[in-house]
Amino acid sequence: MKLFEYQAKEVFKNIGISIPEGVVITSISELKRAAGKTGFPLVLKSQILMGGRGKAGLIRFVKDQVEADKNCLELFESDYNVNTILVEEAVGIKNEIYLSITVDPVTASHMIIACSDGGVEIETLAVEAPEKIIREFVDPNLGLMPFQIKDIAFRLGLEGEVLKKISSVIGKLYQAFLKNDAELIEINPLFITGNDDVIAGDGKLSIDDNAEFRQKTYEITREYFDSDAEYESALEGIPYLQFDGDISLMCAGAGLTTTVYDLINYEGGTVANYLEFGGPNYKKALRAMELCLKNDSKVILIVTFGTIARADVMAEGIVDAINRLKPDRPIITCIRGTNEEAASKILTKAGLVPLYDTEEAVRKAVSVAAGDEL
Amino acid sequence: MKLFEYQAKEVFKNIGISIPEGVVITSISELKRAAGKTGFPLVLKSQILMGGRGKAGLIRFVKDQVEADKNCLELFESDYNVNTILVEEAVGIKNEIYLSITVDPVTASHMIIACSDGGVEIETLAVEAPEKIIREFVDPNLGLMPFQIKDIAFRLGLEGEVLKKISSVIGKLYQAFLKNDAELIEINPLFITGNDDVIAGDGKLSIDDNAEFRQKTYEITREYFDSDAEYESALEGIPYLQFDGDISLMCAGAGLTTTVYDLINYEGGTVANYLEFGGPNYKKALRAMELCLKNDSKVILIVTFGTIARADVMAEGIVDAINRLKPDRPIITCIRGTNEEAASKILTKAGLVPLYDTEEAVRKAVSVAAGDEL
Amino acid sequence: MSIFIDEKTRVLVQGITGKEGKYWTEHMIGCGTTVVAGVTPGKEGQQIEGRTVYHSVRRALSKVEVEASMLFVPPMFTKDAVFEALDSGIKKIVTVADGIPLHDAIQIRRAALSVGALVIGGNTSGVISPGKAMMGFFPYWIERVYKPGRIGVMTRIGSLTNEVTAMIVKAGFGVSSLIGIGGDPVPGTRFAEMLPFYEADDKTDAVVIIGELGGSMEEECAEMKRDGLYTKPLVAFLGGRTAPVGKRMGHAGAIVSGGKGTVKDKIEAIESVGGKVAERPRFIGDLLKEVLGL
Amino acid sequence: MSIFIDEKTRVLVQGITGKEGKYWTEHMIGCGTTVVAGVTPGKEGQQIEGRTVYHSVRRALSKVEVEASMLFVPPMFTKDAVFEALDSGIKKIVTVADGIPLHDAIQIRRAALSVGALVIGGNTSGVISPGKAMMGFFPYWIERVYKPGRIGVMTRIGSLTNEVTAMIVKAGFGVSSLIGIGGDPVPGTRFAEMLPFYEADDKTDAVVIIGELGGSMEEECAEMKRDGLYTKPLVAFLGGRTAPVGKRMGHAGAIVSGGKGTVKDKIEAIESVGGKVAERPRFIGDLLKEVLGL
Repeated sequence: MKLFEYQAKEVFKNIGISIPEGVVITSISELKRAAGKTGFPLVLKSQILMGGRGKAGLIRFVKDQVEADKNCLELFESDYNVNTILVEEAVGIKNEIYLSITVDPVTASHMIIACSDGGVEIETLAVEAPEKIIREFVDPNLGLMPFQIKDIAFRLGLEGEVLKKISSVIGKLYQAFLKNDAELIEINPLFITGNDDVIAGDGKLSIDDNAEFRQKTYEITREYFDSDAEYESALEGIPYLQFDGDISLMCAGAGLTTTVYDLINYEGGTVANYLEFGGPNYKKALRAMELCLKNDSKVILIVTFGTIARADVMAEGIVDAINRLKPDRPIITCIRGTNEEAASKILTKAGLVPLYDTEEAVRKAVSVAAGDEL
Repeated sequence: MKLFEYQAKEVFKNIGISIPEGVVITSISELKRAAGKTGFPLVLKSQILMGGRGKAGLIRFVKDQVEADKNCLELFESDYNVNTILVEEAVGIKNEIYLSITVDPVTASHMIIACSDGGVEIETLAVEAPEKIIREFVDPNLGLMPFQIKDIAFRLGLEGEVLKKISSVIGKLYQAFLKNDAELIEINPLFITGNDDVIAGDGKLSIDDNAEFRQKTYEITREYFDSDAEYESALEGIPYLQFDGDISLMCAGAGLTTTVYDLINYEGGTVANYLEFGGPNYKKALRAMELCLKNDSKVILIVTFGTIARADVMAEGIVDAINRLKPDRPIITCIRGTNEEAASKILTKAGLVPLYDTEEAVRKAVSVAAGDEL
Repeated sequence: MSIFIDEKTRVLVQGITGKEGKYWTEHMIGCGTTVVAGVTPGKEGQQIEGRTVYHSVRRALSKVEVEASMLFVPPMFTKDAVFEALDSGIKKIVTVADGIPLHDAIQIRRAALSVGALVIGGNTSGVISPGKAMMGFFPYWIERVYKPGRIGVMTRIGSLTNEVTAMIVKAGFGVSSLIGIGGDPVPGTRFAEMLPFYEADDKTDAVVIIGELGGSMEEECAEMKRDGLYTKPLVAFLGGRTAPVGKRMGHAGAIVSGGKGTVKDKIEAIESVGGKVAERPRFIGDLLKEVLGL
Repeated sequence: MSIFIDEKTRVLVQGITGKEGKYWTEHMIGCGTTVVAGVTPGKEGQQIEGRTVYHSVRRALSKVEVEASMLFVPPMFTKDAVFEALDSGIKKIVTVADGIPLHDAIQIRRAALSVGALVIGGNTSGVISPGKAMMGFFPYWIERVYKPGRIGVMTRIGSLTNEVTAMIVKAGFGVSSLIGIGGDPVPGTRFAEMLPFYEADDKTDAVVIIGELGGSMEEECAEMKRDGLYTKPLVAFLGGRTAPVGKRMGHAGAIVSGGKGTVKDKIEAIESVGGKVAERPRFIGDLLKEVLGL
């Protein structure tokens, strides 16, 4: 689960990493009080999960109340689904550092990444100045050792008070990484102020969903998602991505769904939604079809090739869903795997024409979406 | 630093290991109130660090207030320097387990020791029933894994609720072992009650002195020591053991002091005190001699063979101490090592007759203690 | 010779008394696997499919010889179960658990590396040497998918495995050994680490890898080939060629990050060392014929 | 050949700018040791005894070749410094720190074992090959103690080392290589682990170990001899024969626990494999003559 900036900063603050004075607001009526706390100039930071907020104009520096009101309104009314704004003091910056921690699957290490060119996205840095990127690998059984922290700090070219403070931030960020079962924790930029104070200018924290059982759980709200459908399916636990094409995918298994997505694109078709009802969800055909029907898609394409996700159970679920939901668009099935013969009978009996070859099913869906008959 | 039973139990309680209802008292006037909390029957447990308290009659089970008063008084007035008594409820016991954690220097592991015959000292068990002793080695970098806990519990022959509860105790005891930088943490016996409750019947916790900087510090009080002299020298940071022979040792280096101790015994002499003023204490000749002079010893034997502990500095300190303290007994020196020539001159100038062979010095000390002339 | 497992490999099943454990133990035996015992704490003495259940791996190993362990253990207990198997010196471990915490997975792989063990998974269907033995849950009874043969298969993607393997069989080939590396971001063992076994296997003529966007496992295979550590033909099918950047489409491991791990990168890496990449599952057969000179 | 260090061994000094570091670096150089650089975080660019100081071990090793590292680092930072040296692949480390926390010491030894490094100490004077080189703080200038020769010495007890070595020299022998294992309960390296080096050393005719009550290091040496892994003569001096049981006389390592580790046990173990134990330091010379047939 990806946290919003303000949530990540709360984690930073709790572990002793300085953050700018800031107030979270969800309506313009709260702005004045917030500004009273931060003073002017201040920064209005839209709390959405999309990257590149600066470029998209979703972060605004304002000098006074008039500017603040105007910009705040613009942000709340933008197309980006901005429901929350972090109102922050504008920090006087001397320097910016990039700092993050993630895992390295190859060496089975925690990996700290640092760069003296903060404020730039790491993807950009990786392309433009790979030699400036510092990587430090940490044995998860030993944890981050002080000598490694010092080495990172020296490689960043730091010294004196700033070296000490950033060393402390690195240590604390690592603690936060562990404590939160983080996939990624990032401070970019980490500000160094004129007074050599070290303050987290931004914050990213992505918590491993698999570790939810031992982590603080954040309530899943609409704000985390780009669309209502994605929000709704997340509540259901069904992986779902919204697109705006013609074909609703209702497939079992992430890899197979991705491949069907590819094949549709190869055939010149367009995808309305990616929906994966495999694994623990294979009995949720009804709910899956409901989600697909919310789209303006022209056809629903069902592809599975399951083992535990039994073909006959899925076929029954699909037939049941059709009976209940009476879908207004054609349905193409390509159901294989354990008990595929039984599945075939169930589908045929229900009046469907089951297919058994993925590509054939894809071609059919693309042609139907283009207006051909089923 | 070895903790008293009641302190160890406080640690257990804080980490969630059950302990009997108990009250610590330091005078008989507190007994009635304590008994009000525990009820009768109760146990009076003398809080001293010596092992074998049961055999020495320092733990008393009493049925009523009359018995309690009588026994409590006896304990406070015993020869064992009992200043504190733990008044505890008497727990109804079905079974007793031995459980401890220490380190294994050979494999560089934490070592959990368990035995289904609790209540017996592990040294006795090791001799009498070594096959019953369960040892589990823990990689300090990985920590104690659940499967290891389960395995210990199964090897103890446990099942059901008791298995779960003791597993939990093992896990918590390991946490306490780590958190307290323990050299040894022990619950012996660990009670299993008629209701299958699991309660620490006794507690030992020895905290690594070298880790004091990162540990809660317990105030050093007289109660931790067998004698005033040992207490006083501990406050000074000078290793000291009280004996009751004729020769005060004032040597530098633990191993050398121990060897001088052996040599005195070989020669038929007796040691008044073991005192080691080497290492960081090598400039503390004055204080060391003061401590030696508190004994009824007949001679002070000074043996050193130092490197960093410079012979000349020690010689100067000794001469200074003699001038100030004007000792009433002969002093024999065998000072060697870095700058030994200078040391020799300093001692000779002060009227001493420096020796250079340890055995010769020991023989001299023994003969002087026996009444011969210096 | 087979990779990882054959009909003689003595397999322990951890978590044998659970619903999944029971069900798939039966199928593993049905497939030819030599299951010798099971483990479930607290269930010692029970019998599952005629195999004795023990409290712990150590207790099982004090009674029977074991070469490999199959874990049907929930994700949150998987780390402990893997370490328990490693503790007893078992060097081949398969875990099908879907949902192992990332930080556990890192420690599992670290431990496997440090003792030279192969931990396959999690989030995998396991391993199968068709016609001989299986650890995990493969629908080996679907003959048009799991036909024995001379093509080695490695996959990151459970749901695509049946699809692609069916195409290999349809083209007239069969499978020698199939290793499901698993779809997690940090699998216990990586493609490249299995390649030397296929290289040495006289029953394998070529290897097909089933990969997808994200990570660097396919690139590592290309490196092995470039360095001459793997010399047999290499064919790949890769999902997610047209996947939108930055979206997490399915597996947590399948996300392009830091500009790395696009399918385009992977194709270039594989083709640059003479490997072939099939645009569609259907093309796998033709590519195999091409590289094998058939 | 010498054990651990000779005049060609390239030595790094961690903590070189501290008072002790400076002082003993000078003496190490004076003794013949090839000190090539120093490390103190934040002091890069300084010169100590003509050697350049670096911020970190990695930075030093990017400039100079290093074979061994000498640590003059306070006990509470020793674990970090040892791990820093190990991280750079240094396989010989000496730490003189007195007061390393027990739980740190366990991790230090564990790390050393896992990469096959020799960490000598803490709580030791270090190692010396008289006449060639020294790491630590030995008063090599006292010739009646540190005379070169053909007797290997290993010691757990700093303060007794001068005493016993003087007796070896007095008897007409000299020292080939002396390793101060250190007096802590968990030293980084144990006696028995050094014996194979003495066994292989053509400059060593016999080994003297200086031990004391507590622990099992002397018994482990006896085992090595029994198992034929060490075949040269073995002579021991052991302190604490008459020490009262249960009292901690000096070193934390020197306490009899669980009925094990008495000097009596140790003597029996050593003598049972043909080793000799000197009751007094003075007897060492005669025993050496006896075992060497002189």
